[in-house]
Order: sequence, then structure tokens, then C-alpha cells
Amino acid sequence: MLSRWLHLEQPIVDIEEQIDEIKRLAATENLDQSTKINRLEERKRDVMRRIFSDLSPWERVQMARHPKRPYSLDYIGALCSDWVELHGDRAFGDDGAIVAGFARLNGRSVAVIGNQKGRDTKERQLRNFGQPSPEGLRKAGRVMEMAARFGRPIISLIDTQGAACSPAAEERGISEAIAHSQLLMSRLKVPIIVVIIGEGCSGGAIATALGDRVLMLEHAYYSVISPEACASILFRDPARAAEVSGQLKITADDALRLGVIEEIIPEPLGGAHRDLKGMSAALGAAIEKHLSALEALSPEELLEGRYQRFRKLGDLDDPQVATAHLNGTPV
Amino acid sequence: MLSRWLHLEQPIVDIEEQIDEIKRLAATENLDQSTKINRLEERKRDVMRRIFSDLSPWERVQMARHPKRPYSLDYIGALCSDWVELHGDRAFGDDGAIVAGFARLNGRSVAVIGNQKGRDTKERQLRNFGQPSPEGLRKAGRVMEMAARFGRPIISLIDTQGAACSPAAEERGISEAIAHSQLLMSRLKVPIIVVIIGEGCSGGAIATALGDRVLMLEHAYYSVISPEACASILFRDPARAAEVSGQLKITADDALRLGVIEEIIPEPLGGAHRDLKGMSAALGAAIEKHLSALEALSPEELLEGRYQRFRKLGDLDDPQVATAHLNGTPV
Amino acid sequence: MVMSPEAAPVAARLEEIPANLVTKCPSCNTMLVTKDWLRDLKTCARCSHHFRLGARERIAILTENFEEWDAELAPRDPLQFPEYLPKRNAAQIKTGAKDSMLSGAATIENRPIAIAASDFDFMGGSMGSVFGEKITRLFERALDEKRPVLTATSTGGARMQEGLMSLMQMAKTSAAVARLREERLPFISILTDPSMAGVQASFASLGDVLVAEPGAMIGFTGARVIEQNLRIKLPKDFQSAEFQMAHGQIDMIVPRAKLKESLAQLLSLLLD
Amino acid sequence: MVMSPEAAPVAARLEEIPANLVTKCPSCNTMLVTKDWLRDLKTCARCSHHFRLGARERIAILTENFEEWDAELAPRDPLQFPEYLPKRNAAQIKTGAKDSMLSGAATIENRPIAIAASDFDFMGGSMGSVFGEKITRLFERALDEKRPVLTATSTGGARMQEGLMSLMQMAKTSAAVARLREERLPFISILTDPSMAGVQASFASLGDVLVAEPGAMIGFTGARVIEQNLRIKLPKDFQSAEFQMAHGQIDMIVPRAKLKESLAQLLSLLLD
Ligand SMILES: [Zn+2]
Ligand SMILES: [Zn+2]
Repeated sequence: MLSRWLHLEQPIVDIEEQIDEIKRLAATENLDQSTKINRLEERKRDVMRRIFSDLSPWERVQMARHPKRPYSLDYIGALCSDWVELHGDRAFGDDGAIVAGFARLNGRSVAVIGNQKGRDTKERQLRNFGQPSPEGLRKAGRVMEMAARFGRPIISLIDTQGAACSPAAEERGISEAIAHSQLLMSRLKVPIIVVIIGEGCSGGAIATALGDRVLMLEHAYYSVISPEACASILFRDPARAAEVSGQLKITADDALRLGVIEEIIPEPLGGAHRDLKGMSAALGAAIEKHLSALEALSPEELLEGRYQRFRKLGDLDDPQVATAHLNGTPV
Repeated sequence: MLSRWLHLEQPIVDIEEQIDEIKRLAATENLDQSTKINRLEERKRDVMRRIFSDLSPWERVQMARHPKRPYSLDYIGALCSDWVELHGDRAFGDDGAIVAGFARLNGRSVAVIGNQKGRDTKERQLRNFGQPSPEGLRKAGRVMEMAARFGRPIISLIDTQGAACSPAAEERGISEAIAHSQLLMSRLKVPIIVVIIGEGCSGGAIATALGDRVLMLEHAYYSVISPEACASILFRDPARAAEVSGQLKITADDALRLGVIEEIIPEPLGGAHRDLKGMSAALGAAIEKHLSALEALSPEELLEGRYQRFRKLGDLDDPQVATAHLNGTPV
Repeated sequence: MVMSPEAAPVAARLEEIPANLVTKCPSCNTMLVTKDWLRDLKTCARCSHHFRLGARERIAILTENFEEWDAELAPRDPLQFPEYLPKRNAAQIKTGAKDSMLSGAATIENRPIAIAASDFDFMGGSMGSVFGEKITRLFERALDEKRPVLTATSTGGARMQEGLMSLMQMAKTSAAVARLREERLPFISILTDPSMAGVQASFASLGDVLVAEPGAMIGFTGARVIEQNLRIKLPKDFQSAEFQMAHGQIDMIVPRAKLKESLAQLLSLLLD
Repeated sequence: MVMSPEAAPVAARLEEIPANLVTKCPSCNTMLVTKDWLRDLKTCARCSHHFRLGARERIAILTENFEEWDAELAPRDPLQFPEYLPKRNAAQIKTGAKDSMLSGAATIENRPIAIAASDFDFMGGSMGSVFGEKITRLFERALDEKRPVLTATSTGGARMQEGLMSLMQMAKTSAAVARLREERLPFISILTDPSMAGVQASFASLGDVLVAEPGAMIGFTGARVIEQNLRIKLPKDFQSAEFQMAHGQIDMIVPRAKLKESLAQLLSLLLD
């Protein structure tokens, strides 16, 4: 059994246990302990503010992987009504690592695709830890093409350490599936909002992250490679992932500074898993804001904007232009 | 080892053996036997004309399946230069039962797709007797889409007893692959010439037979179901295929009368396998004639014509219109 | 009193059914009270086996305000195929229909749609010229009238007695779907037991969404033919809706009792 | 006298190479006379092993009249990633190039084309901002000038030292291919040893035609990583061009000596 709380959460959990103990005693002995409890609640908030105002990159990675962290279907359940999940790539199988379907969000019908992790051991296997196989990306592509045909905007939720890593995935063309998904998303004539809700690593993430807006939850991370894999390559030692996670600049703040995302969606104090309702409300509001803005654009403006959004990303010296790239701001 | 000649060809083969024997004797004994040989050649032509002027439907089926009959790659080799075969469906495998690629035909660059049978036991297995699997149809679709993108006409050669019959083909969606191929071909904005060169049975054939013109070689046959399968269903006895082959109306003459094909391409006396060069020349000329006519059409006219070509097929009573359907001619 | 499943239309007024009438489930052999069984839309309350429905029953449980199209189209005999006419006449008497396909306009939760259903009782729901023509007209008229299309198939495939005319219906109906798709009108294909061969390998596989009933057999070549050809034994669930779902071939499996609601929801998501 | 493969440019004038100079084939261990080996375009006459080529060599054996584009673009260090600058400096000295990607205009049999090749000797041919920018400009300029595009990849994937900036090049280059495709200009992707990870999972897989050299390793996740993660042992030919061909992932495998001719033929078939 996995420990359900992170080490960094221990001070909070300690106070919570104290509060629970006092409440229990108060109940049995019929005493009014509300002042004491209020003081502890106050302290808990202080401790949380202190902890979460200064998370290290590695701590953020742990938050993004928190065993209680909400997954795509949790957000879909909290945000949407009329969720209809569609299945299968019509050629080989149905990949549990990707969910895809249609739902109603603030009255508007949208397509939602998302990496889906499993909560327990069995579901984790079934869903391959949210790591998409070729057939998952092809299912997503099929649903996204359908969305474009019927003029439904697309919400893509990213939460994966990467694409499926297996001989089977290679045999069925995971490279091609990732590449084709990007090509497809670059030409779909409906708004696409991407949200990194947990982990966003490598080709498995960018495969479904080519949108008009890319948003990130506060404690999510976004990286070209998982810290463990990077540490393996650099030091032949995955245990040095913590060290590497700082060097890779993978936090939401980093991503914003690098111009790779438009907006950070703040999480409730203590993280998304402590308040799914609050988190979903913030997520829903952010999606709504960006969707409304995008819906004002013509299909041509939309495609041009999406192309230019990624076109300008990169950091290099070009003597032909006065300053370096990267959104015009030197890093 | 298969017998290389059909029973119906025996009288011809007998005469040929006589001629060979006389030639051999003439050579050893240094005699002039040309009069005798000419007479035998004459008789051979008479016998062939008699045999092939009155083939039964079942004999045509045998001709279409003749072990020496030219296959798609034989015609491509004889008709085209610069043949470049492309491979793979980019998702699962490369189906030997379908070849697809580009080549030059009379100076014009075209895409060619075709069912490909194997000549010997090993190749037959590799090519699954020309019976396409889902990945073969998806490969063909990929190449046809590319052809449309680059404005190349498509030649589709049909030679199959049906789609692949196996659990694997079912698992990977042979129904969907057949259906999708037809949907795709109905919308490609380049001319499509289909030629039934041997067998054209069932969904495996119609999958790649939706074109602007459908032509048939004289001894090919075209059927909703193979005679054996039909006999199995009707009589639970595949051996009654010969009987059923007449009832199914599957010869080129039947197909022309039913309005299902535009033209019968006559075969050299004795069948395509006796004169690949002559057969190819006739095939090439027929393709050229129809391609030239189609190239005069706009993409919209082309698609509309192709749609209406199949739209009008069917035989039924419609009280709203004066006469029955089927090209307006009662059957 | 045991009643054959075919004899009891779902639409029949329930009060007219005697309370002692029972229907046997062919899957679990339970004796079901026919009144309850009809209320359950001809599904087994015990094992949830879905009995086949006739075309009119199918349309009745899915839609309101059905108005038939092209009822007057009648089959011919293009090949003069032996035994075709007597077989067809028997089917016409049995079903009261001219051929195996029923199509028309209807509404689902007040939304105008075009719908078609094949009748397995009419020569195995096979697709000949009339079937293909009615499906093609359905798509064409839906395009004109901007209606989404629903089809419910229960069929063994193309009708071999019409030979090449039947084969051509595969191309014709697939091309009709392509036109609807280009005009961005939804097509939902409902796959009921069985959905096979030439029909499954044409329009029925081309729905934007493929919805199957539980346990429906769906495929191209029938299991028995594959077993005979390859001399193998196939698992019992081969080609079942559940099998096809696992192999990525269909979008969802919906029990009959929820089918209408699901279709309405899907149409709303794709159109509103 | 043994010579390292890297030291001998194919373009070097053959008469200057001493006749006693030999090169060892790493695949079959044969000692090849370097002059012959160079004439064979750096392939082994015995086992036909294809040695890696540098970017300039690659373009030299495939085209004429090469004129470089965007040579002035130089990498930066967006993450201030440890060891990135010294590694890069060493690669710049080794290859004489600013980064791992060489691109420009050329002709093949007098047909104007746009071509790019990555240099494995420059940090494993990895794709960072400069690589991605040059590929994107290649596609954009080819679109403007109506040139077909050829790319030859030899790369381990995205350059992790540029972090998210590298990841974004996957999206950027894939979107550039999409624009070329919509304008109906051909793109042929040539996969040479190795073509992996972030590059193979973006533009390199998106050629209208995928042509591989014999024996080239092609895939997403490297075999060693899969073996470690799953604790399995993979066959030696896993991810080879031949393996990918059998799995439907590439169109053709062409030996280096016939590559130029094949490309010219393909371009002619798609364009003339
Ligand atoms: Zn039952
Ligand atoms: Zn060697």
C-alpha cells in the first residue's frame, strides 16, 4: 500500500490529527474546545501557507504525482454534465490511458480528451499510468476530428510521464502516432485549450498539447523528459532526479517565464487534492475565459494564431534580428 | 504440385505436344515438316476458338484462377516503368495481399494498387492469396490519399476471392477497413480506373473497386460471393460451386448487362496467360482511353459522375417512375 | 402458454396480453412472464439477453412520430435466382413488408431525425437493391432536410440472390455516408444482433459513433465460416459487441432500456 | 594505418588518400581499404554496414548545388543547464558547425529542392531551438519557393539541455509539415541511423514517403531504456529499419548507393 500523504505534508497531517483528537475528546467529554480548535486551524493554515509558498521543483513533481491528486475523469465529473465517453481507434484496440468523448461545460458542448491514470494497482495497469499507446492517440485523433466536424471546441487535459514505453507501442508506431496527433491538432478549425493538470512529460504530453492556449495548474510540471529519465542519461542514476528537476526548469513558473504556457491556474491551499470542487471551479473559469476569447476568432485567425503561438517558441541567437528570440525577452 | 493446365485446355495442350514432337523429330531427322506443323497450328487455333467462344461460367472461374494467370505485379511490370512500391499502414503491418505504389504509364505518373496473389506455396501464404487484411486496405488508402494530394490518377487492379478470413482480420476491423476504403474512394478528386483482372469477390473486391470506370478482362469474374461460399450457404456443399456459378451471373458479359462495368477487355485467344504482352497492350490501351476521357472533367464533375455511377445501380420496382431501374433497361 | 418472441410486437397493448403467457429466454432458459418481458423491451430480466426486434419495433422503441419513406419500393429478381421469389414471398407474408429495410422520418425528444432499421425476419435482414436504395435515399433526404441519421442494423449481410446488384449497394451506401459527412451532419450507427458482412463492411461501420447492444454479434466473416476454413475453434464471445469493444471497433455498448436516452444525449452533444 | 570513420569526408579528393589506409567495419570487423570504402559512400563492401555520415557528407551524396540557409543561427542556453555550454563548444569545434542541423537549397537531377540533414556528431544530432527553427524555416521557405522537401535525420531526439524549448520544437516542426502538406508539396523523410525519440515523433515521421537506410535504428524509446524499465531482453533487430518495415512503419529501405536515384525517381513520380 502506498503512503497516501507526501513527506512535505506531514506537518499539516500532524495538526489535522491533533484537531481530530481534540474533536473526539470534546465529543466524548462534552466540552467546548472550539477556541482551541480554531487556534489549531489557524496554525494549520499558516503552516500550509509556509509550505506551499516555497515548494522546490522536486516537491512540485511530487505534488503533481500525489496519489490523491485529481485525474482527468475527476475534473470531467466535477466540471461537466452529459459526459459521453467514446472508445477505440477502429483498428486495433481501446487504450485506457486516454479518455475521449463529448460533454457539456457551462452549457456549451465540448470534446474532452485526457490522459487518465489509475487510482489503484489494477486500474493503474489497465490505464498504463496514463501513458498513451498509439491506439490511444489515434482514438483521441478520431474524436478531435469529429469535434472539428461538428464545431465543438476541444479541451485536452495532460497528465502523463510520457508515452507508453514497450515493444508493443514501438511496433504499432508510437512515434508516428505522436507526430500525427500534433500535425492533426495544428489544423483543426475549432478552439483547443490544453491544461497540464499533473505531469506533462515528453512526447507523450506534447502529442495532445498543441492548442491555442496552454494552461497549467500551479503544482503541475511540464518537461521535455521525466526527471528520472534525465538523471539516468546524465548520471546513470535515476535517484538523482530531485537534483535534475531543478535544472530542467519544469515548474509552472518556469513554463510561464519560457513563454510555453499562457496562464497558471492557482490551486487551493494545500493542492488540488484537498479541494476538488475549488480546483474545478478555478479550472472551469479559466477554460471559459479562454474559450470565450477564442470563439470570437474566425477559423483562419484561429489556425494562424495557433501556428504562430508555437512558431515563435525557441531560444536562439539570430544575427538578422536585433535581439534574441524567446518572446523577445532575454532569459 | 498443382497441375499447370486446366482440364478445358487439354485439347490445346495435346495439339501443342504433337507440334513439339514433330518439331523435335524434324530437327533430328532434318526433315521439312512445316506443312504438317502449319496444319496443326491451324487446328489448334480452331480448337481454341471453339473452346473459348463458349466457356461456361464455371470454366471462366477456372480461367480467372488459372495458376499461370498474370497477377497485378505482372501487369505493372509489363505496362509501367519506374514502379516504386510503397509499404505499410503506419500502424500495424505491411500486407502482402495488396501492393500499392506509383509508376509511369504511357508517360503519365499514376498510383497503382492491386490485389497480389502468390505464384508458389510460400508466396501464396505471404500474400494470403491476394485476400486483403485491414492493414492492406489502409496502406492502399494512404497511397490513394497521397495520389489525390499530388493529382495522380489511380489504377486499381482487383484479383481476390474476398477479404482476409481470419480472427486477426476481424480483430483489426476488416469491416471498417472495407467500408472506409469505399468512403474514401468515393471522395478522391482524381480519376480512378478499376480493372477486374481475375477474381472479384465480395467485400474484399468492392473495397477497392469504387472508381469512375470499372473494366473487366474477358475471363475474369465478378461476384457478391465466391461460388464455393454461396454453395456452402445454399446447399451446405461447396462442391456444388459449378452449378451456383451460373446462377450468380458473374461473367464479364453478365456484369456488362447488369450495368456494373463499362467495358470488357478481350483476352488473347486462349486467355491472358498465353500472351501477357498482348493482354497488357489491350489493358494499357483501355486504361489510356478512359483516363483521357476522365481527365477532361473538373474534380466536381468527376466526383458527381462517380457518385451517380453507383447511385443508379440496383434493380427494383419504383411505382413513382414509369419503368424499373437497372439503367432503364428491363432485365 | 409459451409465445414465440417474433409473435409479440413491443407496441402491442400490454393489457391484451394474458398474464399466464410466458416466453422462454434462449440464453438462460428462464421462463419470463411475457407481459414483463415486453415491458423490458424484449430483454431477459435474469441474464439481460437482448432478443432480436423487428424493424418496426426497433423504430418504435427509439423514436416518436415515425413517418415511413419509400414504402412503395419493391424488389425484383435481376438474376432469376432459383428459389428467390418463393423465399421472398414467404418473408413478405411473414413480415408484412415488401423488403428487409424500413426507413423514414421521426423525432427523438422532439428533434427531427432520419432513421432506418433492417428486419432480420425478412431473409436475414439481407441487403439487396431495395435495402440499398432506401438507405441511400435516407442519407440523401436527410442531407436535404438537414436531419441527423440513425440506422439500426440486424443483418447477415448482402443478399446473394441479387448477386452483383447487392454488392453494388455496399459502394452506393458508403458513398452516401461520405456526402452526409462532408456536410457535417451526424450519423449514428446502432449495431444490433447480428450486424455482419456486406452491411457491416459498408455504411454500418461508417457512423461517427458506433453504438452496439450488449451481446450483439458484429463482424465481417461469420465465426462458423472462419472455423471451417481455418479448422480452428473460436471462443464463444468472438465478434460479440464486448469483443469488438475490446478491439477498438465500437464506441459504446448500451442496454436497450437506455438506448433512446443515449442517442438523444449524443445528438444533443453533437448538434446543440 | 587505421582511420576513424569521422575523419574522412566522402567529399575528400580520393587521390589524396594513401592506398595503405584502412578502415575497420564495426559490424563485421573487416579491414576495408579506405579509398574503396569512401568510393562505397562509407558502406562496408562485405556486410553492407552503413556507417553514419555527417550532415555535409549526407547532403553532398544526395544533391548538387547546395546553398546553405540560416547558417548564422546559433544556440543559447535557456535553462543555464549544467555542462551544456562546454559540451556544445566541444561539438562546435568537432563539427565546425554552430548546431546539429544543416539546411538549405539544392538540386537533385536539376530539380530544385529544400533539404536538411542532422549531424549525429553534434550532441547526438539532438533537436534544440536552432534545429527546430531551421527545420521550420526550411518548410516555410520551401512553401514560398514551391520546392519539395527532403530531410535526413540522424539523431537521438530532443535536446534535454534546452528543456521545454526543445519539446516545443516537436509541435513547431509538425505544424510546419502540416502547412506544406496542405499546399500539396511532397516531403520525403530519409531515416538514417539512428532516428529516434522527439525527432522521430515529430516531423521525421510525417513524410509523405518514409525511406530508410538498411540497418538504421528507428523508434521512439531506445531499446536499452525499454529493457531496463520492463526488465526484458529485446531481439537484436528491434527497431531496425527492417523491423519497422515489417511493422508497416516505413515505405522502403534503400541502400545508400541507390538512395539519390530513388529520391529522384520518387520526386519525379509525385511531381512530373
Ligand atoms: Zn436470460
Ligand atoms: Zn562489415
